[in-house]
Amino acid sequence: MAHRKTAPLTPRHAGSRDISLTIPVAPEMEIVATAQAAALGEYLGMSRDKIDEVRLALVEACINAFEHAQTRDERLHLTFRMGREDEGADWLEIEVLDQGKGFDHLRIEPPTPEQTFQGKRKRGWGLQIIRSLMDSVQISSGDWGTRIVMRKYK
Amino acid sequence: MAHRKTAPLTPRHAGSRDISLTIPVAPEMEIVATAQAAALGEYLGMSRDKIDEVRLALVEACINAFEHAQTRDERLHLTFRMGREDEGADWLEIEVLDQGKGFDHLRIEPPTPEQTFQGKRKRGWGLQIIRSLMDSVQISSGDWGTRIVMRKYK
Amino acid sequence: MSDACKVSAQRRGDVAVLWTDGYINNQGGEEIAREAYKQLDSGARALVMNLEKTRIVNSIGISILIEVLERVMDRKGLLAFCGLTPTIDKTFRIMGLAQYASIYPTEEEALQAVSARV
Amino acid sequence: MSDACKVSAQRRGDVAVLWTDGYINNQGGEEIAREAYKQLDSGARALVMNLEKTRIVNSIGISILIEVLERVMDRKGLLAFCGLTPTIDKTFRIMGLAQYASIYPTEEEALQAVSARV
Ligand SMILES: Nc1ncnc2c1ncn2[C@@H]1O[C@H](COP(=O)(O)OP(=O)(O)O)[C@@H](O)[C@H]1O
Ligand SMILES: Nc1ncnc2c1ncn2[C@@H]1O[C@H](COP(=O)(O)OP(=O)(O)O)[C@@H](O)[C@H]1O
Repeated sequence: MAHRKTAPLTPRHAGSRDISLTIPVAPEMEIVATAQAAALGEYLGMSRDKIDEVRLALVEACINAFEHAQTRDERLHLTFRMGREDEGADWLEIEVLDQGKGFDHLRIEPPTPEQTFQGKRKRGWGLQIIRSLMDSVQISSGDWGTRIVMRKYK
Repeated sequence: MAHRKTAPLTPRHAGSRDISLTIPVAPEMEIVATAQAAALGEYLGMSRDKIDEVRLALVEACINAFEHAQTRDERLHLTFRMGREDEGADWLEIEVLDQGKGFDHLRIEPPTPEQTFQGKRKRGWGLQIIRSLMDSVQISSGDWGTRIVMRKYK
Repeated sequence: MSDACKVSAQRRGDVAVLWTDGYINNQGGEEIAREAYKQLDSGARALVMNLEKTRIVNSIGISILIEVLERVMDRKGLLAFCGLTPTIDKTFRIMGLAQYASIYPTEEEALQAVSARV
Repeated sequence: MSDACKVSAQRRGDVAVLWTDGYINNQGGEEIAREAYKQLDSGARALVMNLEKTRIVNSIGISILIEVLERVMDRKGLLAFCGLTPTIDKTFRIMGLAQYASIYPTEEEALQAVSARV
Protein backbone atom coordinates (compact mmCIF):
# COMPACT_ATOMS: atom_id res chain seq x y z
CA MET A 1 0.00 0.00 0.00
CA ALA A 2 1.56 3.28 -1.03
CA HIS A 3 -0.19 5.56 1.42
CA ARG A 4 0.44 4.32 4.89
CA LYS A 5 -1.04 6.66 7.38
CA THR A 6 -2.15 6.44 10.92
CA ALA A 7 -5.61 5.11 10.62
CA PRO A 8 -8.28 7.72 11.27
CA LEU A 9 -11.02 5.16 11.70
CA THR A 10 -13.62 7.49 13.06
CA PRO A 11 -15.21 10.16 10.91
CA ARG A 12 -12.96 13.18 10.51
CA HIS A 13 -14.58 15.64 12.83
CA ALA A 14 -17.75 14.20 14.21
CA GLY A 15 -19.63 17.41 14.74
CA SER A 16 -22.93 17.28 16.54
CA ARG A 17 -24.77 18.33 13.39
CA ASP A 18 -23.43 15.37 11.41
CA ILE A 19 -25.66 12.56 10.32
CA SER A 20 -24.06 9.15 10.30
CA LEU A 21 -25.34 6.15 8.45
CA THR A 22 -23.90 2.67 8.52
CA ILE A 23 -25.06 0.20 5.88
CA PRO A 24 -24.19 -3.45 5.37
CA VAL A 25 -22.10 -4.45 2.38
CA ALA A 26 -24.98 -5.91 0.40
CA PRO A 27 -26.56 -5.46 -3.02
CA GLU A 28 -28.75 -2.40 -3.48
CA MET A 29 -27.82 -0.93 -0.10
CA GLU A 30 -26.24 1.90 -2.08
CA ILE A 31 -29.73 2.91 -3.16
CA VAL A 32 -30.90 2.94 0.44
CA ALA A 33 -28.00 5.28 1.16
CA THR A 34 -29.03 7.64 -1.62
CA ALA A 35 -32.37 8.17 0.11
CA GLN A 36 -30.48 9.92 2.90
CA ALA A 37 -28.54 12.07 0.46
CA ALA A 38 -31.76 12.99 -1.32
CA ALA A 39 -33.51 13.91 1.93
CA LEU A 40 -30.65 16.19 2.94
CA GLY A 41 -30.43 17.71 -0.51
CA GLU A 42 -34.14 18.51 -0.29
CA TYR A 43 -33.64 19.87 3.21
CA LEU A 44 -31.07 22.29 1.75
CA GLY A 45 -33.34 23.09 -1.17
CA MET A 46 -30.94 21.63 -3.77
CA SER A 47 -32.34 21.16 -7.25
CA ARG A 48 -33.51 17.71 -8.28
CA ASP A 49 -30.74 17.44 -10.87
CA LYS A 50 -28.03 18.29 -8.39
CA ILE A 51 -29.50 15.79 -5.97
CA ASP A 52 -29.31 13.17 -8.73
CA GLU A 53 -25.65 14.02 -9.25
CA VAL A 54 -24.94 13.59 -5.56
CA ARG A 55 -26.90 10.33 -5.52
CA LEU A 56 -24.95 8.88 -8.44
CA ALA A 57 -21.60 9.92 -6.97
CA LEU A 58 -22.63 8.26 -3.72
CA VAL A 59 -23.72 5.11 -5.55
CA GLU A 60 -20.32 4.91 -7.24
CA ALA A 61 -18.45 5.38 -3.96
CA CYS A 62 -20.55 2.67 -2.31
CA ILE A 63 -20.24 0.10 -5.08
CA ASN A 64 -16.48 0.67 -5.17
CA ALA A 65 -16.31 -0.28 -1.52
CA PHE A 66 -18.70 -3.21 -2.07
CA GLU A 67 -16.70 -4.52 -5.03
CA HIS A 68 -13.10 -3.79 -4.21
CA ALA A 69 -12.53 -3.00 -0.56
CA GLN A 70 -12.98 -6.40 1.12
CA THR A 71 -14.09 -4.64 4.27
CA ARG A 72 -13.20 -6.28 7.55
CA ASP A 73 -16.48 -5.32 9.20
CA GLU A 74 -18.75 -5.85 6.16
CA ARG A 75 -20.13 -2.40 6.69
CA LEU A 76 -19.81 0.97 5.08
CA HIS A 77 -19.72 4.12 7.20
CA LEU A 78 -21.24 7.25 5.76
CA THR A 79 -21.26 10.68 7.30
CA PHE A 80 -23.34 13.53 5.95
CA ARG A 81 -22.50 17.11 6.79
CA MET A 82 -24.17 20.31 5.80
CA GLY A 83 -22.64 23.72 5.96
CA ARG A 84 -22.54 27.21 4.56
CA GLU A 85 -19.62 29.17 3.16
CA ASP A 86 -19.00 32.67 4.37
CA GLU A 87 -20.44 34.00 1.13
CA GLY A 88 -23.63 32.10 1.85
CA ALA A 89 -23.35 29.05 -0.41
CA ASP A 90 -24.84 25.95 1.20
CA TRP A 91 -23.13 22.63 0.72
CA LEU A 92 -23.69 18.97 1.40
CA GLU A 93 -20.64 16.85 2.14
CA ILE A 94 -20.63 13.08 2.19
CA GLU A 95 -17.86 10.97 3.61
CA VAL A 96 -17.70 7.32 2.63
CA LEU A 97 -15.39 5.28 4.84
CA ASP A 98 -14.58 1.60 4.42
CA GLN A 99 -12.32 -0.50 6.58
CA GLY A 100 -11.00 -2.44 3.63
CA LYS A 101 -7.71 -3.12 1.91
CA GLY A 102 -7.23 0.34 0.47
CA PHE A 103 -5.68 1.25 -2.88
CA ASP A 104 -3.28 3.73 -4.37
CA HIS A 105 -5.65 6.17 -6.01
CA LEU A 106 -2.82 8.25 -7.51
CA ARG A 107 -1.82 5.29 -9.62
CA ILE A 108 -5.26 4.70 -11.06
CA GLU A 109 -5.14 5.74 -14.73
CA PRO A 110 -8.17 7.68 -15.86
CA PRO A 111 -10.00 5.72 -18.55
CA THR A 112 -10.85 7.11 -21.98
CA PRO A 113 -13.94 6.52 -24.10
CA GLU A 114 -11.69 5.13 -26.87
CA GLN A 115 -10.23 2.44 -24.62
CA THR A 116 -13.65 1.66 -23.29
CA PHE A 117 -15.07 1.12 -26.77
CA GLN A 118 -12.15 -0.69 -28.36
CA GLY A 119 -11.03 -2.75 -25.43
CA LYS A 120 -12.38 -5.54 -23.29
CA ARG A 121 -12.31 -3.43 -20.13
CA LYS A 122 -15.41 -1.33 -19.92
CA ARG A 123 -15.11 -0.57 -16.22
CA GLY A 124 -12.93 1.85 -14.33
CA TRP A 125 -15.18 4.92 -14.54
CA GLY A 126 -16.41 5.15 -10.97
CA LEU A 127 -13.89 7.64 -9.60
CA GLN A 128 -14.02 9.67 -12.80
CA ILE A 129 -17.80 9.99 -12.48
CA ILE A 130 -17.51 10.99 -8.84
CA ARG A 131 -14.98 13.71 -9.71
CA SER A 132 -17.12 15.00 -12.56
CA LEU A 133 -20.35 15.17 -10.60
CA MET A 134 -19.16 16.60 -7.29
CA ASP A 135 -17.62 20.02 -6.69
CA SER A 136 -14.74 18.72 -4.62
CA VAL A 137 -13.45 15.22 -3.91
CA GLN A 138 -10.74 14.08 -1.51
CA ILE A 139 -9.54 10.51 -1.37
CA SER A 140 -7.30 9.01 1.24
CA SER A 141 -6.49 5.36 1.45
CA GLY A 142 -4.18 3.01 3.25
CA ASP A 143 -4.21 -0.42 4.78
CA TRP A 144 -6.78 0.91 7.25
CA GLY A 145 -9.23 1.36 4.42
CA THR A 146 -10.44 4.14 2.17
CA ARG A 147 -12.11 7.45 2.80
CA ILE A 148 -13.73 9.58 0.15
CA VAL A 149 -14.99 13.01 1.13
CA MET A 150 -17.04 14.70 -1.53
CA ARG A 151 -18.85 17.99 -1.47
CA LYS A 152 -21.57 19.53 -3.56
CA TYR A 153 -22.66 23.16 -3.42
CA LYS A 154 -26.32 23.97 -3.62
CA MET B 1 -36.81 6.83 37.58
CA ALA B 2 -38.90 3.75 38.11
CA HIS B 3 -37.09 1.43 35.72
CA ARG B 4 -33.48 1.31 36.68
CA LYS B 5 -31.66 -1.13 34.47
CA THR B 6 -28.12 -1.72 33.44
CA ALA B 7 -27.73 0.60 30.54
CA PRO B 8 -27.71 -1.16 27.17
CA LEU B 9 -26.31 1.82 25.35
CA THR B 10 -25.49 0.07 22.12
CA PRO B 11 -28.21 -1.20 19.81
CA ARG B 12 -29.67 -4.46 21.05
CA HIS B 13 -28.05 -6.94 18.71
CA ALA B 14 -26.05 -5.11 16.11
CA GLY B 15 -26.37 -7.64 13.32
CA SER B 16 -24.33 -7.11 10.22
CA ARG B 17 -27.49 -6.52 8.18
CA ASP B 18 -28.59 -3.66 10.40
CA ILE B 19 -28.60 -0.12 9.17
CA SER B 20 -27.74 2.50 11.74
CA LEU B 21 -28.48 6.15 11.48
CA THR B 22 -27.50 8.85 13.93
CA ILE B 23 -29.17 12.23 13.64
CA PRO B 24 -28.66 15.43 15.58
CA VAL B 25 -31.38 16.63 17.93
CA ALA B 26 -32.59 19.43 15.69
CA PRO B 27 -35.84 20.57 14.09
CA GLU B 28 -37.00 18.60 11.05
CA MET B 29 -34.29 15.95 11.43
CA GLU B 30 -37.16 13.53 12.08
CA ILE B 31 -38.19 14.01 8.46
CA VAL B 32 -34.68 13.21 7.30
CA ALA B 33 -34.93 10.00 9.32
CA THR B 34 -38.20 9.05 7.65
CA ALA B 35 -36.42 9.04 4.28
CA GLN B 36 -34.45 6.03 5.49
CA ALA B 37 -37.58 4.26 6.70
CA ALA B 38 -39.28 4.95 3.37
CA ALA B 39 -36.32 3.63 1.37
CA LEU B 40 -36.28 0.40 3.39
CA GLY B 41 -40.04 0.02 3.16
CA GLU B 42 -39.76 0.36 -0.60
CA TYR B 43 -36.89 -2.11 -0.62
CA LEU B 44 -39.21 -4.61 1.10
CA GLY B 45 -42.04 -3.74 -1.27
CA MET B 46 -44.26 -2.33 1.48
CA SER B 47 -47.32 -0.42 0.35
CA ARG B 48 -47.17 3.37 0.33
CA ASP B 49 -49.78 3.58 3.08
CA LYS B 50 -47.90 1.21 5.37
CA ILE B 51 -44.73 3.18 4.71
CA ASP B 52 -46.59 6.34 5.75
CA GLU B 53 -47.65 4.63 8.97
CA VAL B 54 -44.06 3.67 9.73
CA ARG B 55 -42.89 7.19 8.88
CA LEU B 56 -45.40 8.83 11.22
CA ALA B 57 -44.58 6.41 14.06
CA LEU B 58 -40.91 7.22 13.56
CA VAL B 59 -41.63 10.96 13.52
CA GLU B 60 -43.47 10.64 16.84
CA ALA B 61 -40.65 8.64 18.43
CA CYS B 62 -38.09 11.20 17.24
CA ILE B 63 -39.98 14.27 18.38
CA ASN B 64 -40.55 12.66 21.78
CA ALA B 65 -36.82 12.35 22.19
CA PHE B 66 -36.27 15.87 20.83
CA GLU B 67 -38.87 17.38 23.16
CA HIS B 68 -38.59 15.40 26.35
CA ALA B 69 -35.41 13.38 26.60
CA GLN B 70 -32.77 16.07 27.22
CA THR B 71 -30.20 13.83 25.59
CA ARG B 72 -26.67 14.03 26.90
CA ASP B 73 -25.11 13.63 23.44
CA GLU B 74 -27.66 15.73 21.51
CA ARG B 75 -28.06 12.86 19.10
CA LEU B 76 -30.62 10.21 18.38
CA HIS B 77 -29.54 6.70 17.47
CA LEU B 78 -31.72 4.78 15.07
CA THR B 79 -31.29 1.21 13.97
CA PHE B 80 -33.24 -0.32 11.11
CA ARG B 81 -33.58 -4.07 10.79
CA MET B 82 -35.35 -6.13 8.21
CA GLY B 83 -36.35 -9.74 8.61
CA ARG B 84 -38.72 -12.47 7.62
CA GLU B 85 -40.90 -14.67 9.80
CA ASP B 86 -40.85 -18.43 9.28
CA GLU B 87 -44.19 -18.15 7.54
CA GLY B 88 -42.66 -15.74 5.09
CA ALA B 89 -43.93 -12.36 6.34
CA ASP B 90 -41.34 -9.62 5.88
CA TRP B 91 -40.95 -6.97 8.53
CA LEU B 92 -39.17 -3.71 9.15
CA GLU B 93 -38.09 -2.95 12.69
CA ILE B 94 -36.91 0.44 13.88
CA GLU B 95 -35.16 1.08 17.15
CA VAL B 96 -35.02 4.62 18.45
CA LEU B 97 -32.51 5.09 21.25
CA ASP B 98 -31.89 8.29 23.16
CA GLN B 99 -29.39 8.85 25.94
CA GLY B 100 -31.74 11.12 27.82
CA LYS B 101 -33.44 11.28 31.17
CA GLY B 102 -35.88 8.45 30.60
CA PHE B 103 -39.47 8.21 31.83
CA ASP B 104 -41.83 5.72 33.36
CA HIS B 105 -43.90 4.74 30.37
CA LEU B 106 -46.18 2.48 32.43
CA ARG B 107 -47.39 5.50 34.35
CA ILE B 108 -48.31 7.50 31.25
CA GLU B 109 -52.11 7.67 31.11
CA PRO B 110 -53.51 7.15 27.64
CA PRO B 111 -55.32 10.31 26.53
CA THR B 112 -58.92 10.36 25.35
CA PRO B 113 -60.51 12.49 22.64
CA GLU B 114 -62.92 13.89 25.26
CA GLN B 115 -60.09 15.21 27.46
CA THR B 116 -58.33 16.53 24.42
CA PHE B 117 -61.36 18.51 23.31
CA GLN B 118 -62.57 19.75 26.66
CA GLY B 119 -59.29 20.40 28.32
CA LYS B 120 -56.30 22.63 27.89
CA ARG B 121 -53.92 19.75 27.24
CA LYS B 122 -54.10 18.71 23.62
CA ARG B 123 -50.82 16.81 23.61
CA GLY B 124 -49.92 13.37 24.91
CA TRP B 125 -50.85 11.35 21.82
CA GLY B 126 -47.42 10.41 20.52
CA LEU B 127 -47.06 6.98 22.14
CA GLN B 128 -50.70 6.17 21.41
CA ILE B 129 -50.18 6.92 17.72
CA ILE B 130 -47.03 4.82 17.63
CA ARG B 131 -48.88 1.87 19.19
CA SER B 132 -51.80 2.21 16.79
CA LEU B 133 -49.72 2.42 13.65
CA MET B 134 -47.10 -0.24 14.31
CA ASP B 135 -47.67 -3.98 14.69
CA SER B 136 -45.56 -4.29 17.81
CA VAL B 137 -43.95 -1.75 20.10
CA GLN B 138 -41.56 -2.27 23.02
CA ILE B 139 -40.47 0.55 25.26
CA SER B 140 -37.73 0.42 27.83
CA SER B 141 -36.51 3.42 29.72
CA GLY B 142 -34.31 4.28 32.64
CA ASP B 143 -31.84 6.91 33.65
CA TRP B 144 -29.65 5.71 30.78
CA GLY B 145 -32.26 6.91 28.33
CA THR B 146 -35.12 5.47 26.34
CA ARG B 147 -35.36 2.77 23.71
CA ILE B 148 -38.39 2.16 21.55
CA VAL B 149 -38.37 -0.85 19.27
CA MET B 150 -41.23 -0.95 16.82
CA ARG B 151 -42.01 -3.38 14.08
CA LYS B 152 -44.22 -3.32 11.05
CA TYR B 153 -45.08 -6.30 8.89
CA LYS B 154 -45.20 -5.88 5.16
CA MET C 1 -36.11 24.09 3.88
CA SER C 2 -38.36 22.49 1.38
CA ASP C 3 -40.08 20.32 3.99
CA ALA C 4 -41.80 23.34 5.52
CA CYS C 5 -45.53 23.25 4.93
CA LYS C 6 -46.91 25.79 2.49
CA VAL C 7 -50.46 27.01 3.05
CA SER C 8 -52.65 28.81 0.55
CA ALA C 9 -56.27 29.87 0.75
CA GLN C 10 -59.13 31.08 -1.35
CA ARG C 11 -62.49 32.50 -0.38
CA ARG C 12 -65.72 31.26 -1.95
CA GLY C 13 -68.50 33.27 -0.37
CA ASP C 14 -68.92 32.18 3.24
CA VAL C 15 -66.49 29.33 2.81
CA ALA C 16 -62.69 29.51 2.84
CA VAL C 17 -60.71 26.69 1.29
CA LEU C 18 -57.19 26.09 2.62
CA TRP C 19 -54.63 23.94 0.83
CA THR C 20 -51.58 22.57 2.55
CA ASP C 21 -48.45 21.29 0.87
CA GLY C 22 -45.89 19.38 2.91
CA TYR C 23 -45.20 18.18 6.41
CA ILE C 24 -47.54 19.52 9.11
CA ASN C 25 -45.58 19.85 12.36
CA ASN C 26 -45.77 22.69 14.87
CA GLN C 27 -44.71 25.32 12.33
CA GLY C 28 -46.98 23.89 9.67
CA GLY C 29 -49.86 23.75 12.13
CA GLU C 30 -49.30 27.35 13.18
CA GLU C 31 -49.15 28.43 9.56
CA ILE C 32 -52.53 26.80 9.00
CA ALA C 33 -53.96 28.29 12.19
CA ARG C 34 -52.82 31.78 11.19
CA GLU C 35 -54.49 31.50 7.81
CA ALA C 36 -57.64 29.95 9.33
CA TYR C 37 -58.02 32.74 11.89
CA LYS C 38 -57.45 35.35 9.20
CA GLN C 39 -60.30 33.85 7.21
CA LEU C 40 -62.60 33.61 10.23
CA ASP C 41 -61.79 37.17 11.24
CA SER C 42 -62.68 38.41 7.78
CA GLY C 43 -66.07 36.73 7.92
CA ALA C 44 -65.66 33.13 6.73
CA ARG C 45 -68.22 30.89 8.44
CA ALA C 46 -66.86 27.59 7.22
CA LEU C 47 -63.38 26.25 6.50
CA VAL C 48 -62.50 23.42 4.17
CA MET C 49 -58.95 22.12 4.60
CA ASN C 50 -57.61 20.17 1.66
CA LEU C 51 -54.60 18.13 2.79
CA GLU C 52 -54.03 16.16 -0.41
CA LYS C 53 -50.47 17.42 -0.76
CA THR C 54 -49.54 16.47 2.79
CA ARG C 55 -48.39 12.98 3.69
CA ILE C 56 -47.46 13.48 7.32
CA VAL C 57 -49.21 15.36 10.11
CA ASN C 58 -47.53 14.81 13.44
CA SER C 59 -49.33 14.84 16.78
CA ILE C 60 -48.25 18.42 17.49
CA GLY C 61 -49.69 19.50 14.15
CA ILE C 62 -52.95 17.72 14.93
CA SER C 63 -53.15 19.32 18.36
CA ILE C 64 -53.01 22.72 16.67
CA LEU C 65 -55.70 21.68 14.19
CA ILE C 66 -57.84 20.70 17.19
CA GLU C 67 -57.41 24.20 18.61
CA VAL C 68 -58.52 25.65 15.30
CA LEU C 69 -61.54 23.33 15.34
CA GLU C 70 -62.47 24.49 18.86
CA ARG C 71 -62.24 28.12 17.81
CA VAL C 72 -64.44 27.38 14.79
CA MET C 73 -66.97 25.58 17.00
CA ASP C 74 -66.98 28.49 19.52
CA ARG C 75 -68.06 30.70 16.66
CA LYS C 76 -70.68 28.17 15.54
CA GLY C 77 -68.80 27.73 12.30
CA LEU C 78 -67.92 24.60 10.37
CA LEU C 79 -64.66 22.84 9.62
CA ALA C 80 -64.29 20.07 7.07
CA PHE C 81 -61.24 18.14 5.92
CA CYS C 82 -60.64 16.46 2.60
CA GLY C 83 -57.86 14.79 0.66
CA LEU C 84 -56.57 12.82 3.65
CA THR C 85 -54.25 9.88 3.08
CA PRO C 86 -55.39 6.69 4.85
CA THR C 87 -52.70 7.24 7.49
CA ILE C 88 -53.74 10.81 8.22
CA ASP C 89 -57.38 9.74 8.29
CA LYS C 90 -56.49 7.00 10.79
CA THR C 91 -54.60 9.43 13.01
CA PHE C 92 -57.45 11.96 12.94
CA ARG C 93 -59.75 9.15 14.07
CA ILE C 94 -57.40 8.03 16.85
CA MET C 95 -57.19 11.54 18.26
CA GLY C 96 -60.90 12.13 17.91
CA LEU C 97 -60.65 14.96 15.42
CA ALA C 98 -62.99 12.94 13.22
CA GLN C 99 -65.67 13.01 15.94
CA TYR C 100 -65.91 16.78 15.91
CA ALA C 101 -65.01 17.73 12.36
CA SER C 102 -66.32 16.21 9.16
CA ILE C 103 -64.07 14.41 6.73
CA TYR C 104 -64.84 14.09 3.02
CA PRO C 105 -62.93 12.28 0.32
CA THR C 106 -62.80 15.17 -2.14
CA GLU C 107 -62.79 18.95 -2.00
CA GLU C 108 -65.96 19.00 -4.09
CA GLU C 109 -67.87 16.86 -1.62
CA ALA C 110 -66.56 18.89 1.31
CA LEU C 111 -67.57 22.16 -0.34
CA GLN C 112 -71.01 20.86 -1.20
CA ALA C 113 -71.61 19.61 2.32
CA VAL C 114 -70.52 22.77 4.13
CA SER C 115 -72.17 25.12 1.64
CA ALA C 116 -75.47 23.39 2.30
CA ARG C 117 -75.06 24.05 6.03
CA VAL C 118 -73.73 27.61 6.37
CA MET D 1 -37.29 -5.45 -4.25
CA SER D 2 -39.01 -2.53 -5.82
CA ASP D 3 -35.76 -0.85 -6.82
CA ALA D 4 -35.03 -3.54 -9.42
CA CYS D 5 -35.29 -2.15 -12.93
CA LYS D 6 -38.24 -3.27 -14.99
CA VAL D 7 -37.80 -3.49 -18.75
CA SER D 8 -40.52 -3.68 -21.34
CA ALA D 9 -40.36 -3.62 -25.12
CA GLN D 10 -42.49 -3.19 -28.20
CA ARG D 11 -41.69 -3.77 -31.83
CA ARG D 12 -42.54 -1.19 -34.48
CA GLY D 13 -41.42 -2.69 -37.80
CA ASP D 14 -37.63 -2.71 -37.90
CA VAL D 15 -37.40 -0.73 -34.69
CA ALA D 16 -37.73 -2.03 -31.15
CA VAL D 17 -38.52 0.41 -28.35
CA LEU D 18 -37.36 -0.52 -24.85
CA TRP D 19 -38.64 1.22 -21.74
CA THR D 20 -36.82 1.01 -18.43
CA ASP D 21 -38.31 1.74 -15.04
CA GLY D 22 -36.00 2.08 -12.04
CA TYR D 23 -32.36 1.87 -11.06
CA ILE D 24 -30.02 0.51 -13.76
CA ASN D 25 -27.19 -1.36 -12.02
CA ASN D 26 -25.63 -4.67 -13.13
CA GLN D 27 -28.92 -6.56 -12.89
CA GLY D 28 -30.85 -3.78 -14.56
CA GLY D 29 -28.21 -3.56 -17.30
CA GLU D 30 -28.36 -7.29 -17.89
CA GLU D 31 -32.13 -7.19 -18.03
CA ILE D 32 -31.90 -4.53 -20.73
CA ALA D 33 -29.19 -6.47 -22.61
CA ARG D 34 -31.30 -9.63 -22.57
CA GLU D 35 -34.29 -7.82 -24.02
CA ALA D 36 -32.13 -5.96 -26.56
CA TYR D 37 -30.49 -9.16 -27.83
CA LYS D 38 -33.88 -10.85 -28.06
CA GLN D 39 -35.08 -8.02 -30.26
CA LEU D 40 -31.94 -8.06 -32.42
CA ASP D 41 -32.12 -11.85 -32.79
CA SER D 42 -35.70 -11.61 -33.96
CA GLY D 43 -34.77 -9.13 -36.67
CA ALA D 44 -34.88 -5.64 -35.15
CA ARG D 45 -32.37 -3.38 -36.90
CA ALA D 46 -32.64 -0.42 -34.56
CA LEU D 47 -33.21 -0.02 -30.85
CA VAL D 48 -34.65 2.98 -29.09
CA MET D 49 -34.14 2.98 -25.33
CA ASN D 50 -36.45 5.26 -23.42
CA LEU D 51 -35.02 5.85 -19.93
CA GLU D 52 -37.51 8.45 -18.75
CA LYS D 53 -38.51 6.34 -15.75
CA THR D 54 -34.93 5.82 -14.62
CA ARG D 55 -33.13 8.36 -12.46
CA ILE D 56 -29.89 6.49 -11.79
CA VAL D 57 -27.68 4.45 -14.07
CA ASN D 58 -24.48 3.41 -12.34
CA SER D 59 -21.16 2.87 -14.10
CA ILE D 60 -21.65 -0.89 -14.20
CA GLY D 61 -25.03 -0.40 -15.85
CA ILE D 62 -23.49 1.93 -18.40
CA SER D 63 -20.68 -0.53 -19.15
CA ILE D 64 -23.33 -3.10 -20.04
CA LEU D 65 -25.15 -0.59 -22.24
CA ILE D 66 -21.83 0.00 -24.02
CA GLU D 67 -21.58 -3.73 -24.70
CA VAL D 68 -25.07 -3.67 -26.16
CA LEU D 69 -24.08 -0.69 -28.31
CA GLU D 70 -21.01 -2.55 -29.61
CA ARG D 71 -23.12 -5.56 -30.49
CA VAL D 72 -25.58 -3.33 -32.33
CA MET D 73 -22.71 -1.61 -34.19
CA ASP D 74 -21.21 -5.01 -35.13
CA ARG D 75 -24.49 -5.82 -36.82
CA LYS D 76 -24.60 -2.40 -38.51
CA GLY D 77 -27.70 -1.56 -36.52
CA LEU D 78 -28.67 1.61 -34.71
CA LEU D 79 -29.11 2.47 -31.05
CA ALA D 80 -30.73 5.65 -29.80
CA PHE D 81 -31.48 6.83 -26.29
CA CYS D 82 -34.20 9.20 -25.16
CA GLY D 83 -35.76 10.49 -21.96
CA LEU D 84 -32.43 10.96 -20.18
CA THR D 85 -32.28 13.09 -17.06
CA PRO D 86 -29.56 15.75 -17.19
CA THR D 87 -27.42 13.65 -14.84
CA ILE D 88 -27.72 10.49 -16.94
CA ASP D 89 -27.03 12.52 -20.06
CA LYS D 90 -23.92 13.96 -18.41
CA THR D 91 -22.68 10.51 -17.40
CA PHE D 92 -23.27 9.10 -20.89
CA ARG D 93 -21.16 11.96 -22.24
CA ILE D 94 -18.37 11.43 -19.69
CA MET D 95 -18.10 7.74 -20.59
CA GLY D 96 -18.32 8.42 -24.30
CA LEU D 97 -21.56 6.58 -24.89
CA ALA D 98 -22.85 9.78 -26.46
CA GLN D 99 -20.07 9.67 -29.07
CA TYR D 100 -21.21 6.35 -30.46
CA ALA D 101 -24.95 6.32 -29.84
CA SER D 102 -27.42 9.08 -30.57
CA ILE D 103 -29.37 10.79 -27.85
CA TYR D 104 -32.73 12.48 -28.42
CA PRO D 105 -34.92 14.38 -26.00
CA THR D 106 -38.13 12.49 -26.75
CA GLU D 107 -39.14 9.04 -27.91
CA GLU D 108 -40.88 10.58 -30.89
CA GLU D 109 -37.73 12.31 -32.09
CA ALA D 110 -35.66 9.17 -31.52
CA LEU D 111 -38.14 7.05 -33.48
CA GLN D 112 -38.28 9.51 -36.33
CA ALA D 113 -34.52 9.73 -36.57
CA VAL D 114 -33.82 6.00 -36.52
CA SER D 115 -36.76 5.14 -38.78
CA ALA D 116 -35.33 7.47 -41.41
CA ARG D 117 -32.03 5.61 -41.27
CA VAL D 118 -32.86 1.89 -41.11
N1 LIG E 1 -12.95 1.60 -1.78
C1 LIG E 1 -12.00 0.99 -2.51
N2 LIG E 1 -11.22 0.04 -1.94
C2 LIG E 1 -10.26 -0.58 -2.66
N3 LIG E 1 -10.00 -0.31 -3.96
C3 LIG E 1 -10.75 0.61 -4.59
C4 LIG E 1 -11.77 1.31 -3.90
N4 LIG E 1 -12.33 2.19 -4.77
C5 LIG E 1 -11.69 2.03 -5.94
N5 LIG E 1 -10.71 1.09 -5.84
C6 LIG E 1 -9.76 0.69 -6.91
O1 LIG E 1 -9.76 1.70 -7.89
C7 LIG E 1 -10.10 1.16 -9.17
C8 LIG E 1 -10.87 2.17 -9.99
O2 LIG E 1 -12.14 2.39 -9.41
P1 LIG E 1 -13.31 3.02 -10.27
O3 LIG E 1 -12.78 4.23 -10.97
O4 LIG E 1 -14.44 3.25 -9.40
O5 LIG E 1 -13.66 1.93 -11.37
P2 LIG E 1 -14.21 0.43 -11.24
O6 LIG E 1 -14.80 0.27 -9.87
O7 LIG E 1 -15.20 0.33 -12.32
O8 LIG E 1 -13.01 -0.43 -11.47
C9 LIG E 1 -10.88 -0.11 -8.86
O9 LIG E 1 -10.80 -1.04 -9.90
C10 LIG E 1 -10.19 -0.59 -7.60
O10 LIG E 1 -9.01 -1.30 -7.91
N1 LIG F 1 -37.92 9.69 24.79
C1 LIG F 1 -38.50 10.20 25.89
N2 LIG F 1 -37.75 10.64 26.94
C2 LIG F 1 -38.32 11.15 28.05
N3 LIG F 1 -39.66 11.24 28.22
C3 LIG F 1 -40.47 10.81 27.24
C4 LIG F 1 -39.95 10.27 26.04
N4 LIG F 1 -40.99 9.91 25.24
C5 LIG F 1 -42.10 10.22 25.92
N5 LIG F 1 -41.81 10.76 27.14
C6 LIG F 1 -42.78 11.18 28.17
O1 LIG F 1 -44.02 10.57 27.89
C7 LIG F 1 -45.05 11.56 27.75
C8 LIG F 1 -46.06 11.11 26.70
O2 LIG F 1 -45.48 11.11 25.41
P1 LIG F 1 -46.39 11.16 24.15
O3 LIG F 1 -47.45 10.13 24.26
O4 LIG F 1 -45.53 11.02 22.97
O5 LIG F 1 -47.08 12.58 24.14
P2 LIG F 1 -46.46 14.07 24.09
O6 LIG F 1 -45.08 13.97 23.56
O7 LIG F 1 -47.38 14.80 23.19
O8 LIG F 1 -46.50 14.57 25.50
C9 LIG F 1 -44.31 12.82 27.39
O9 LIG F 1 -45.03 13.97 27.76
C10 LIG F 1 -43.01 12.67 28.18
O10 LIG F 1 -43.20 13.05 29.52
